[in-house]
Amino acid sequence: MDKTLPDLATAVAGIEDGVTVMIGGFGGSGAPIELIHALIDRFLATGHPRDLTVVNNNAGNGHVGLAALIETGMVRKLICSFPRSADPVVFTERYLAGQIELELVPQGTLAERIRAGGAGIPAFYTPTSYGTDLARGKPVEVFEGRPYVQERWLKADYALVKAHLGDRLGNLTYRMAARNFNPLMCTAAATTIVQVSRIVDAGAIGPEAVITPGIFVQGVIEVPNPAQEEDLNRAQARYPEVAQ
Amino acid sequence: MDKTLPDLATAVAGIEDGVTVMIGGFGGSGAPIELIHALIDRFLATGHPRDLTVVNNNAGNGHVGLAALIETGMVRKLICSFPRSADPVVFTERYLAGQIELELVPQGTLAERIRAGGAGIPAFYTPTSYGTDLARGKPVEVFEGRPYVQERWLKADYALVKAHLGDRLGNLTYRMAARNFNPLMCTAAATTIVQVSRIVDAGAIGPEAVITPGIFVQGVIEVPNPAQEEDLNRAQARYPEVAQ
Amino acid sequence: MTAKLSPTQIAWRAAQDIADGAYVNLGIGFPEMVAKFQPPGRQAIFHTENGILGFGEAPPAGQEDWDLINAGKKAVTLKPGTAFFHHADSFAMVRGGHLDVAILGAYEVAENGDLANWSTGPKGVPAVGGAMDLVHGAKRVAVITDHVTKDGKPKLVKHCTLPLTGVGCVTRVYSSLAVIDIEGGRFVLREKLPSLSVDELQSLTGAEMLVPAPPADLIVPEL
Amino acid sequence: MTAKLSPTQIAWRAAQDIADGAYVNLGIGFPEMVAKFQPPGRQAIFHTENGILGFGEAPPAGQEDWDLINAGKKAVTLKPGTAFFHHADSFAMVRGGHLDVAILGAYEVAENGDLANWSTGPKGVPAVGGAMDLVHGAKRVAVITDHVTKDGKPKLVKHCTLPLTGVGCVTRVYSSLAVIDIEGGRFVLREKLPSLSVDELQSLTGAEMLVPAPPADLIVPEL
Repeated sequence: MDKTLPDLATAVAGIEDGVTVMIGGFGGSGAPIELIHALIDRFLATGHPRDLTVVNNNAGNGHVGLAALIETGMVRKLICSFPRSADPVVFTERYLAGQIELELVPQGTLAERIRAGGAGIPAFYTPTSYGTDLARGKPVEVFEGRPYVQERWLKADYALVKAHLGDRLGNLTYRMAARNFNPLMCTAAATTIVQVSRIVDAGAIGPEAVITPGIFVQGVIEVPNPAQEEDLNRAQARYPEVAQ
Repeated sequence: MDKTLPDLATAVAGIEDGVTVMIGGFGGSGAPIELIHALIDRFLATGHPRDLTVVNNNAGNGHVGLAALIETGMVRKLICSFPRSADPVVFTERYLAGQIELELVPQGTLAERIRAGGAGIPAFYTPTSYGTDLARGKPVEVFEGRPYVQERWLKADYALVKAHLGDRLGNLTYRMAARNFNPLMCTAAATTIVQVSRIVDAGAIGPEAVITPGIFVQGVIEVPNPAQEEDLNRAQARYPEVAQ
Repeated sequence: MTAKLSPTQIAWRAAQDIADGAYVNLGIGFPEMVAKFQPPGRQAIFHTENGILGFGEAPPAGQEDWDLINAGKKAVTLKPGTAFFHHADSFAMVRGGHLDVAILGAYEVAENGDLANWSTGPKGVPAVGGAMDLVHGAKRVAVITDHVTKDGKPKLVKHCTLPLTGVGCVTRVYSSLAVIDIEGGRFVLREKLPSLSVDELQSLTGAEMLVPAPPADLIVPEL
Repeated sequence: MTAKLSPTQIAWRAAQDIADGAYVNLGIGFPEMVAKFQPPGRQAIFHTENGILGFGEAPPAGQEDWDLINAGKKAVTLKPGTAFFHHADSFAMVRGGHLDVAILGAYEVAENGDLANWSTGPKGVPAVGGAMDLVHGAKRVAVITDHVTKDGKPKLVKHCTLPLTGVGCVTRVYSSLAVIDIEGGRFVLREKLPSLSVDELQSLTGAEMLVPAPPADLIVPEL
């Protein structure tokens, strides 16, 4: 068994119109920029995929990565906790123009809903959001005298994830706080595609050092020296390079 | 801040009659034998603690560790998934004589209930046990056409845990599959006491290698060369050494 | 008594259906033998409830490490690519539908896929372990079992009489006499020992078997 | 306009109540300043939602590692004992009650402890982040805020008018004029600027303050 993929185009080739795609990262840390840009390339070449529902903690920054994905018009709906950033202009304009739907979810609830999706737990109760606008329409139950909101699992057709090392079985490590949502999203998608800085032999990642076991990963693509969103934005990069 | 404890007696000194104690391990792997034996020592010297509710995957093996704790009569109730072992005579006799209460929980549900206790989730839904005797009396809800059983969190007053390395802030690593329930129990107890093979300086465990972050740990005690239940049982050991 | 497959031979047959790269959980005891019989060129990745993925065979006697055991508390070994994780992550793999196959033993299997394999009734000490999680988690839940009990009673039944492990969860039974699928709430015969007629097999089975096509011969090497 | 504490001074005051070894989450923006003012001999351990415990101060400009950031997306540094974990484990720490203190900003705080700090109404793009989790997770939820809005309206109110972040969650407010506890659904004055009378403070506060004992002087260094 070998889960390595030959190139970025192949990695994102299966993503169809209308599917739900989880995209890892918190701001720029752990954001799979190259996979996102490969998806944009495919859209620019073929017109697909479109009408995507994207799950990410944020809504992109500047004109690269997730922001660029939104800017191309591929994203119908965004599920996130914090659609603000240093430069949120792309999402903000689309949202205020009614061109993109937003499901706002508290950050811990977003994380737990994704974990629940991966762990086969269709619903759970949390104190978070009780009594607020974000709990509207959700069942409430009292446990031990305290009210809790019922939240549902979140699953996806695809997850696009950035990790640090990956082996051919799909075992992964992450770099520092670039871990964030990535291991959770690996578990919650039917197909998880991971870009890693380096593909290593099975066994090169010690069994205690594995953060995402390979069972949660369907494809691994090596992207040495991946771009960091913060660096791209400081350089005022746009993707694709010629403005549309 | 320094969470290291001076000796085993101090480590278990706060455990009072009637409390719930989670004890880590799966069979002998990851079982905190020395902490358990220290608790037995205290009971033999003082008559306390007694009437304990113990949470463990199993019910002990032979006449050491958890089996010895049960044999002394300190345990009122056991919450576990699999009270069988190579030599389960202690629990079996007590149970069949009606001297110990048993709450049988499917293993994955036990793990998830403990995680929920640590994560502030009072209840969740699982397909596990639906339509079986172990779901009796529990609420059932249908999600996406499939029935699920509502399970409640499990929390404890104390967790007794075995880890491999620990630093003075309580950051922990585990040895191979001795990890099992230990990291979960750390999160679900008001007071978590951990025996480690070696206490190391803060920073000696790399930030990516930490499995249990120190926030979940209240006390760390160094027990070099900890006993392994399987070895004790092959040597037909009993604790305390003179049979009662 | 009719000729029948040994437990080892049943395990061999079950192993033939496991694809290369499949993620597999084998129940403790008899099902563990399935791991020995992977066809050449295929390598499954084995999961054990206590937090290991991709472990290897048992070590030689005397070389056990008791921190490296499977759910049956038997010593296993490391292989390149082994991963450790805690029990909640382990059952996230199970419950979350990430395993391709779980192979379990059975006291009884009903024609609707109900399984009873954890309790023989109110006597003794009950123990469930991970079985109830596995039957609702893996994409495919198969059973390996003698076709009848020691007393000659069918283990494939109309309705289970023993406490259930799971409802409607089993999709294939590898028995000592046959390979039987469960589809649409019915037993469907796929393979049987050549020495046994369909009628003979039916007489040892507690619910009607559908036979939509002539069953293949169940042929297993001497082991 | 009455003399008042600067944001930095409010942060200093809040820092004085953090015990040695406490696990603390500081909201993004203004509350992040609290970390700078730990009293000598005390060392809190800071948590950030994106999966770091025990991180250090900001690095010098130009030495940022953008994989090592806090919830406000600002670069931080490693310290001995730092740990990384994923977002679900991070919020298990929050929701599970493992943090000793969370310190957040506020648009409004009501006398029953309700907090509004995430939305100024239907205009613009709403964003909530981790605030709704933090207010129901930490053992102690404190707010640091100007006592009044830029327009001079009370931020400590009878009932919040803006969308709530959480119900009955705040237990202490460090304002630019006073330190006020919330107990039994009422504001209780503990400290105030010496230059301000209780009546003057009450006139700037949107609900009645209880004054069970003479308030201590709120004295903060020049910063």
